[in-house]
Amino acid sequence: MERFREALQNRHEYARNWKKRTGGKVLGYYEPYVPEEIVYAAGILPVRLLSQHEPDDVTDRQMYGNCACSRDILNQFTKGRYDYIDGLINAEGCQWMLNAFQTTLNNKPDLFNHYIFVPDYVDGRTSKDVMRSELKVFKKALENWTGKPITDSNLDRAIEVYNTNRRLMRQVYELRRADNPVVLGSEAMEMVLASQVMDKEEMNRLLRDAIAKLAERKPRSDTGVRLMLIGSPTSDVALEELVESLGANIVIDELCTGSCYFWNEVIAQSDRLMAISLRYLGRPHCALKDNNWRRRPAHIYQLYEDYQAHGVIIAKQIYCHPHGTDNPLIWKILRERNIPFHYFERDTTLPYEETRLRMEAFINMLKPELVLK
Amino acid sequence: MTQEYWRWTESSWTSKDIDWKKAKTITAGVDIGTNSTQAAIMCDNLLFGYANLRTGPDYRESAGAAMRQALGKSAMTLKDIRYTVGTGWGSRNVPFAQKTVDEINCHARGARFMYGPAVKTVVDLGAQTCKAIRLYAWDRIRDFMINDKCAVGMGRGIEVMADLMQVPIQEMGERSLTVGRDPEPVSTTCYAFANTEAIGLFREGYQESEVLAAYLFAIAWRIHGMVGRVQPEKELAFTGGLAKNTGITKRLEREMGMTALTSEYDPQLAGAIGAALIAQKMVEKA
Amino acid sequence: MKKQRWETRPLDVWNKAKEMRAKWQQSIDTAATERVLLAQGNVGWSIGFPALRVIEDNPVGAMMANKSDEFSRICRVAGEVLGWGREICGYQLNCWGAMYLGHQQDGSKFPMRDMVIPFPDPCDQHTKRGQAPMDYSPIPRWQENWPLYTGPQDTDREKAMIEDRVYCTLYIIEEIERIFGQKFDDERFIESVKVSGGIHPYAQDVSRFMQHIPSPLSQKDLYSFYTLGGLTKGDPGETVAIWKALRDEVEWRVQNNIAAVGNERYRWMETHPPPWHFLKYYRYMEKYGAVCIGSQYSHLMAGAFEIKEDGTWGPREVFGKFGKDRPIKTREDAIRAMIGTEARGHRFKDDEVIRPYALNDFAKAYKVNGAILPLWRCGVGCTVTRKEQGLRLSEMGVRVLHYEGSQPGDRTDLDENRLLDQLDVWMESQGLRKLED
Amino acid sequence: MITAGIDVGIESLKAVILKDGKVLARGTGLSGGANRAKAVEQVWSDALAAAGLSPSDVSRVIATGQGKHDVRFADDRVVEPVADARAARFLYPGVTAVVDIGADQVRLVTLGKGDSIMEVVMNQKCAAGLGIFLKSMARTLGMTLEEISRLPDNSPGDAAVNDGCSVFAEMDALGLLNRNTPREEVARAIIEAIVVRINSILNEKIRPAEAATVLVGGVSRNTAVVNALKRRSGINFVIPEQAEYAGALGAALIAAG
Repeated sequence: MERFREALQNRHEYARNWKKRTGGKVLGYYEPYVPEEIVYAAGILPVRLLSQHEPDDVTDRQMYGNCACSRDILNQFTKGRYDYIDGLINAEGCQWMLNAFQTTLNNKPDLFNHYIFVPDYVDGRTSKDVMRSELKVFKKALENWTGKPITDSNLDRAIEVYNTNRRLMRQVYELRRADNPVVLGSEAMEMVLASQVMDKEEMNRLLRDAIAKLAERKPRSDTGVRLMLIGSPTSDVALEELVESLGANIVIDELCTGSCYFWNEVIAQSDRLMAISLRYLGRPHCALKDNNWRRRPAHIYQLYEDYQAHGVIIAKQIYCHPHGTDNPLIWKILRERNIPFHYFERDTTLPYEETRLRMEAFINMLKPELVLK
Repeated sequence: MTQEYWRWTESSWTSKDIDWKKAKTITAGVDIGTNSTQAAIMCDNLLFGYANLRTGPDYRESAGAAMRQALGKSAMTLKDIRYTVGTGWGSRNVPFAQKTVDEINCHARGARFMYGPAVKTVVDLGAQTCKAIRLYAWDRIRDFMINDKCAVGMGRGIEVMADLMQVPIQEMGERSLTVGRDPEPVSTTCYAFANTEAIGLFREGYQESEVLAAYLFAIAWRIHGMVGRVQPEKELAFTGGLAKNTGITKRLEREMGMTALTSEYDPQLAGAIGAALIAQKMVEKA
Repeated sequence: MKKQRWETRPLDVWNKAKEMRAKWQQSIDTAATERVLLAQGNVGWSIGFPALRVIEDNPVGAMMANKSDEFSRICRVAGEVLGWGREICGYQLNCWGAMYLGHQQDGSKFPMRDMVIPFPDPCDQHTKRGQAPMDYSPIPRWQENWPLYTGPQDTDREKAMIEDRVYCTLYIIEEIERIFGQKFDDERFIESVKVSGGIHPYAQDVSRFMQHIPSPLSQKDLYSFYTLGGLTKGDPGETVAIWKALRDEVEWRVQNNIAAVGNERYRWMETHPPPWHFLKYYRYMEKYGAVCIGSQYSHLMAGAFEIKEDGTWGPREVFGKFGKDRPIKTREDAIRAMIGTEARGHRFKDDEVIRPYALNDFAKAYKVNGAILPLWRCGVGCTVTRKEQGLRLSEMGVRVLHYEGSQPGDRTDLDENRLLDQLDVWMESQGLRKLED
Repeated sequence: MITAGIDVGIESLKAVILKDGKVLARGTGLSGGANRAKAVEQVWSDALAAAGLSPSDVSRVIATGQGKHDVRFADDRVVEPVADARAARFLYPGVTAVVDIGADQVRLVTLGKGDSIMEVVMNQKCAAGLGIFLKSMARTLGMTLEEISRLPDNSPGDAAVNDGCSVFAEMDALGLLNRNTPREEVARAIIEAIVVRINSILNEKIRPAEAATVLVGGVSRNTAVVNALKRRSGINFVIPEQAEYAGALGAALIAAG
């Protein structure tokens, strides 16, 4: 477990070492719709750009009103934390991230960069075709950049590695359905986050023996209140650890940086690019792409049922408009189904005392007998 | 030094008629807020003494001071208190407490004690956070909301405003109510915005009362939006320091279309009293 | 105050424009009683359906903000209690707040939408827009794709995107026919596309005329016209006619040096909408003899412009070759043609969204001395890259002022007196004092 | 010729009476909310008394500051940055930029050739009220502003607080108190948060190499804040005597023509 935490906390060092070790290139990406398989097939390490909590006195120059994530990513670039990144990819998602992408490029114009258009009409009849053509363009761009072609066997291997990773993560999450899970919410979340900044093959090795070790582990005597976490992407497990310290456990999440990242696999077909585009269009929608058929509420409810949660925490980044816009529907659905939830906003820092107050109260609300315990 | 307009009056009281030696169980609750600290001592669910002081930089010290004042001149000592519960922002800094409980629970119970068991909606108007609590008919919390991030610190904002306006904080509410019709509120997002925007209104030739009205209406409106999220129902009770500011409560009542219950207790005590009541339950349980 | 340098006089066509906007507003309110479908959104082909009217929430929200601070405030909270935070676009908060309340400001019933066809748009909040009515009452929704990409131009890519949009649109039209059993009238649609193609030349002329010193129009005037044929749809013939009339009058004003601001001595530009409840800051700037020559946003109907090799300010051809120039016979041709023109609109928008240099050409072409770039906390599309653009403008010697607010339709965070102070500071620090007070 | 400048801030009033570039007298007081006009008159008569003058002796009075409209008897009004710039040029002819940190606003004025102003940058709303914030936190910590000013400048350890805005910072700072962090430590964390906000404004325009930056305004009196700001921004500010009177001084100089 510690190894995942290490990789996550020292992700910059990890990537630098990876470069030294393999002499390969590193691409940073902003959005969960970036087809990592293609990047990986080109022998490049795709790294998800995550925010951290460093005082930010540089981004006001170029940004206004951005969410803390996009802001801090630019902050880190400006301060050279990401000096090992050789290029940037953005697949159309949230506009703040598009902004971070563009603004970073204005500072560092010589970085390789590519923008992938992802249909807003995700379920549209013609969307998969335009997505595929975008992937084709992207593939070509990568080939021109690295100077070597991406063969079908490259793609097959990459797809295999990624599917394996997804399967393993599903295994970990499956453990959390137990009445007393052997794996804590914070640990599981660290695994997902780590797998977004690590080389997937190495990650899979680590995951395999982590899962083996988990099999021997004794579950906590009492999991306490089972919580579900939904809302804006996160880059750390502060919240998970907080609720665990209060005698509760987050058993399932519906975050772009969490379960949604690995939930569905690429279904193989001879047209690899089509297979990949279908995978990404078919992934659990992020709040922004959940446009016409509204899959999110159903997905959230199913997870809630499957993992027998007692209540839902909605943690939204300030100025995260996709989730802000989705709130009324999510609230409506949860209320209709009589699912208790607590909504709150987070920012660069997660104000410990205030959040503790909220979580304590919410947990006690879900399990009043705890008050007199 | 000039007058300290922001300073609100601290208070304490100890019962003379209750013979605490006869009491079966004596319990206490301490509520350390970011701005004020309350202690409440109860003998068999009767309020024996309380104190309401400004929180100092050392929370432990504040808790002790509040407790000392609540004990007052009575011969009671900490040893006589069977069980103490700490709550509030600094709940973990009550050295003599056996247990800490979250504010929401304490305020809910306190409110039902102070305003009667009919209370369905509790709005706690604190210095740092505002909370809306919705109760079932029986003692269980149905839903609660705490203000958005950008709305923190309204109470402290009002202290700052008292300074800038040079209006004693206790008089603010009354003075603001002297206007005929409320002007549009100033920025309802953040108290820092609201303060400067309100002061700026003088440029438009606003009177003091109008500026105060625009400012307090903004805060009331802000809270109104938050309270709406828990689907408030009668009976309504206001607790916390700002509950003493009629400029806010009257407007909030108007917007919510409800009249709040009244109580002979100091609304700031809700948390501490609730904590003491929980302490009582703990004793009974043992 | 001292004598004006140039003559000023109100626009003659202004009343006509007002009348047309009123008529449009009327047509929305009466849609239900006339047994006409009402769609949330804004698509050029809606006219093909005999009994379908489209409306975006932008104009509704803007109008509400402009009409009543109190009512829009109440509407915003109506949305807030259901879960919306304050970072949501004020247009939506106003418009859908009224939906939640069930009535409009005058107490009349809120016109519920029958379907949602969001105008594909770079702004995220637009993209997710129209979900409120769909979440509130079950109605179908079709989100057209909004193709956008950065980096070098790539014709293959653009072709694929256009094809996608064409088939998307065809598909949606079929779906509407299927679900609502309303026949799509190809002749009517094709005709309207041919006609409304005619708006652009006039609109482009109007834009060009505003390069003249003194400027014949100011931003305030533009705002009376720029939605005609776009957000506010009327009879195509009538719309083209008024644009022609406007064009002719403005040409005449230029020839006779009729000015928007009599003492014009300072020209400034904007980006994106103003605070609709506080338009008086234009008047305040006029006290300094400063005229606002508009923004790319208010020059919307002219489409995208660029500075040509010969230094003239001319329309930019983007996406055009994929449809605009071929003869319009079938529904598909018409859609291609429409997208050809629309896409240029998109193109300028995507410029504004992702290209920090977007404003520099505009500034050069209109000889502006300064630019006021509002920072809207709650409208991502209204704010994103605004600061970058400010930096680029000051690099070319244009003085930049940023002021802050929630969103054009939301007065919450706009400190009006602070804004006026900022304007004073901005002007006086450039050595200009008020000419009148 | 005798002239005067009056600076009406959101929190405090400043008056300067000037004779041929020599300051005859200064006056100050609280801004007084609704009674600002009265407060101005009080400060004005104090200053006159201190200079032993009667109003008629003063040939020109110019008002500045957010409440400049409340100086009924002013002959003219100028905006704050213009006054600041004038004062800074008077005190340090070679100056290239002025930073004014007051109770409510942070203002950066970059100076061009002659007496032109290149650019004025005001704090964003989320960075408003830093001076007020410092004061109210001092109150919470039970420290005087002097005590805070005397804090040694070693950057805080893990006691980092949110840089989003002073209100968020306040919340984090109060959290520190809850963990029994010594109040000096908390104060430093607060100062750091303030300095981050200020620096993000300076960052936009000043290159530390251009050393000739003058720092004025109430907060410039707070050594601890200034040291922290110097460290973070790398700018070596010059701070004039009576820096909080800069606005009023500038106005008086402009009045003298």
